[in-house]
Amino acid sequence: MPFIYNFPFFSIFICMISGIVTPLLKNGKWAYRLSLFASGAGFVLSGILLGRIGPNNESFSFMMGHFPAPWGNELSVGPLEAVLATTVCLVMLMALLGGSRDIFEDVLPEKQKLYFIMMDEILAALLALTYTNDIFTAYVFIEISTIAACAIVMAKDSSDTMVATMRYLIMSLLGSGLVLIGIVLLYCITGHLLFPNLQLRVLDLASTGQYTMPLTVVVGLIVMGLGIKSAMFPFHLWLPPAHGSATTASSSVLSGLVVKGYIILMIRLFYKVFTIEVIRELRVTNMIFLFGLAGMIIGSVGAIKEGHIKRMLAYSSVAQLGYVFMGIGLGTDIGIVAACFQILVHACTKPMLFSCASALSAGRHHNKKLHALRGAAYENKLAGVGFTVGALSMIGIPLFAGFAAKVLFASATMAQPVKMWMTLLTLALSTVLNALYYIPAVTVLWSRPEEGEAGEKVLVHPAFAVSTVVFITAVFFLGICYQPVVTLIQNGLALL
Amino acid sequence: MRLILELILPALLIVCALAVTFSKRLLVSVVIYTSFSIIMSVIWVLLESPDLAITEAAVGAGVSGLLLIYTLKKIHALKGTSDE
Amino acid sequence: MEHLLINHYETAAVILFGIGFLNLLLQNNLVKKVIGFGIMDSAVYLFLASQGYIVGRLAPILVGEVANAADYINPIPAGLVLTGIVVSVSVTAFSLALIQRLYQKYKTVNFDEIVQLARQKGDE
Amino acid sequence: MSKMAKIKKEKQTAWQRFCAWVNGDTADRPLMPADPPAPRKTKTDKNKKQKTVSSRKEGIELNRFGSIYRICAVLIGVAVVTVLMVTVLQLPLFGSPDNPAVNEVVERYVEKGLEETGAVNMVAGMILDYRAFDTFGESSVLFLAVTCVTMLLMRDKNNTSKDEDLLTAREHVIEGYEEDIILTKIARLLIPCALVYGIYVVLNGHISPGGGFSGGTIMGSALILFAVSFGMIRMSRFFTYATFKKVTSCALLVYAASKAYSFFTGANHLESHIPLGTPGAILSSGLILILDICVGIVVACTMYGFYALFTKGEL
Repeated sequence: MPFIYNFPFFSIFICMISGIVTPLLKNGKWAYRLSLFASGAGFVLSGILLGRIGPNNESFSFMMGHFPAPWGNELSVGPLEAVLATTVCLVMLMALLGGSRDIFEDVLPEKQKLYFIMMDEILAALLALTYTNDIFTAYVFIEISTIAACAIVMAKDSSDTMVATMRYLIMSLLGSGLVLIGIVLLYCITGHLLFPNLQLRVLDLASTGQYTMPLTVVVGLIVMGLGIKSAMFPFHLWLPPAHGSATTASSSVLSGLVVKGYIILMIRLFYKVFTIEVIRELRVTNMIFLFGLAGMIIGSVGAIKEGHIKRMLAYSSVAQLGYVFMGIGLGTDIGIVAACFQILVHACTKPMLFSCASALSAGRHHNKKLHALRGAAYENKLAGVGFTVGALSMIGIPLFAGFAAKVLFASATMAQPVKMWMTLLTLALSTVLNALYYIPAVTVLWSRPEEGEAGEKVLVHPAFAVSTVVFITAVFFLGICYQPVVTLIQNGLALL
Repeated sequence: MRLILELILPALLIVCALAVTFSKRLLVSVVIYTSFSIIMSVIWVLLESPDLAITEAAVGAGVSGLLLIYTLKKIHALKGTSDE
Repeated sequence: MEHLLINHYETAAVILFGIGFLNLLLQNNLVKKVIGFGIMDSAVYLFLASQGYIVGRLAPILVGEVANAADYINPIPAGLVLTGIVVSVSVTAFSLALIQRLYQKYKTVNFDEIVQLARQKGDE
Repeated sequence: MSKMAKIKKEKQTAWQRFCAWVNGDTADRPLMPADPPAPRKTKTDKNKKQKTVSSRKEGIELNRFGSIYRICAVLIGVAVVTVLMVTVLQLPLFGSPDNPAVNEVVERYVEKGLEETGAVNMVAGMILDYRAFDTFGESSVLFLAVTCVTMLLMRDKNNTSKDEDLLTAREHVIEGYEEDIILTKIARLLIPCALVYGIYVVLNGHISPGGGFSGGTIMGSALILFAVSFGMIRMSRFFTYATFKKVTSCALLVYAASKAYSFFTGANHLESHIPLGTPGAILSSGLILILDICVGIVVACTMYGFYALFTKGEL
């Protein structure tokens, strides 16, 4: 076995071990450096892995221990997992850099170390959710990311973050309860926990018609549970307060990565356990499709009503997640490719928007109301440019990443006439709605401030500059040369 | 004997759960919840899982109950006891 | 009906799951919400463990030299439940700590009241 | 309260009082009638008034949303329960040996478990060797939980007011002088027993029921008993936040390192060079004993940490 195959395991363990070591460090600064190191190391390792298995189109499974598939834990790695893991690590690194100043301001000095433990563990959990080949391991890491996500929301320790955390915690617990009972039922009817064996048994059950009803229930429960945790439309109400009130880096990580972790797991379960044909036969995809469409509209409407810039961005996340669910709901390979691409796009855009928004408000005494930010872009030009690029990408202007995602969605629907009309109409409507709140926000930021309104010039923090430049590059990269990425995702999906 | 236990204990669990839901005092809920855990640990013995029985007795009836009671103390819900 | 009686542990587990689920959703009192979560999780574990039980077989601790798979019950559910119990006690501790902090701020553990008070504070 | 009612209340039998106590009606009367408690005005009263003053329109809006939410929640709950009930009808019968869960996996765990892991207790062998990655995740969950509780409850300027600081200082002084004689005598008797039993359960985790988690909880409760009966000050002579951090992190590090070693050797098909020992002996079953000890230490510290943070907000 080539040594390079150990890299996924290394990247997970580096993150977990840096979380464990962090309490022994001297202060928050060191913990911050260790977190940067962990996510950077994860990025380098996954990047090398991607460079190796992407072009060769390889996939492999990695035994966690001395025992092969039905007995021991396993990781499974292919091009799709490698792409996602690389993005996750990169976004984590950049979110930490972009939000570093706010972390040290918002979190009390003696608790900063603890905050970085949570960040490390979240990264470990996300990587584990992307790589794992075992359904119960997935559950354990879902719980890790739940607890750590709640912790990074409440780290700011103001009164509204506490209430938001409680709401988030309750909904997450409901979600994990449903996922857990789904997993238990699945175990009861199949007797396996590893994906490949589960798939064999599920196909067996589907072909003999035995346990059809329990199987449907299992799929429903798992989709509902993961849907609650990733803010699928009727269960999205917890998201805006939680993402809108947390500190910058937390908001970036939560809406850029954590909600995506569960969706990635859902896609992998659909392919590696239930197989997409069975899912289509059970008509689960149609439900997801409708919820996705509703989420696109409802999220945008919520954002239009919102005057608080971070909560506006959070509502926009609900809408963008709606796109992802719509793609999954199409139930075809090409739809899911579009959904994966949208995950990448959103993961690169939303953290940038969040960090730019709070950098803009830094000159206005951290007032995050939109009307208080008139002309703030002139005080911190880089943040203004970053916000504008992000907003244009979210609306879907050509050359920006969001446009490529929309094109993919539109072309994915061509095969299904009924879904095509619904998708195209909703896409158009949601583009208009997106423009309705992003364009005014950008105009406000770039209009000349009135007398007495202007804040002081803000020094651009080098870490923030690096992260914004990287994010802008990523947005243009995904918007212009998206073809290789899409091919990579397609190959990866075929190998799942 | 065993059959009777196997039928009574799950029924008791449900009774406990309902009592927790509908009792008005938090202290009562917590005490009933602890007894819920004890019944659970007897059920684990019946189901031939001694590992779980030990863990449930130590965690469900011990530590969880303790944490709940201390929370009640902190939120001043221990009315009518000398602890308030 | 008979099936439900034979599978009485599973039936009880489903009812308990429902009670816990509704408690978690409907109770205003946060402490009771947490207890409801505990009940819900225990119900899932009961379900899992009762599916692993086989009449007349021993607990999965070896007796004698040679192990025969037909003598022992399924050890997997027990292992999974053990992991699950740890997870739920961790979550319980975390949520109770959060409740204490909320009480410090708002002097109540009723979630509706807390939401309302927080909204008033936000408006000011 | 009218006079009649008062007389009536005094005439209640013990049984009625007990019923009322169970129902929770008797917030102001204890189970054993003692001196009547003085009427007090707590902060909650004030708060209730404040609540009624809150703006009416918002209340109505919240109520409407609340009732819709309630109906939806009940519907979802009932639907989930019904669906699960119907599912139970189709599941294999309780206790039958031809359950689909009994397959080649179980067979290997039971028949080869002793040979491959060296553990007599198959559950321990399964969670600490065959499926060890899960269990590592589980210990991390515990570590995360205690970190979160520290984040929330450890005293800092956000969660402590001056009064509370004074109150804690006073409690410390009282603790130093007063020792409950019954408690301390019994604690002296119980703590060593509990500790020894906890250590026994941990060390025998691979031979008999129990293991790191349950044994650790028992040891943790011994520590808690010590803190309850002798006070936190005496506890802090040998157990402070610094020790807590060091012990937990080191135990978890040993855990992670040994697991990483076994994963690495396993995946790369290298030999692991860890002797399994004689089955049934304490020093057997390779890494499982070490892992059990690490988990035991982590859990004991965590449980004590929960207690200390919940009561005093410090370790």
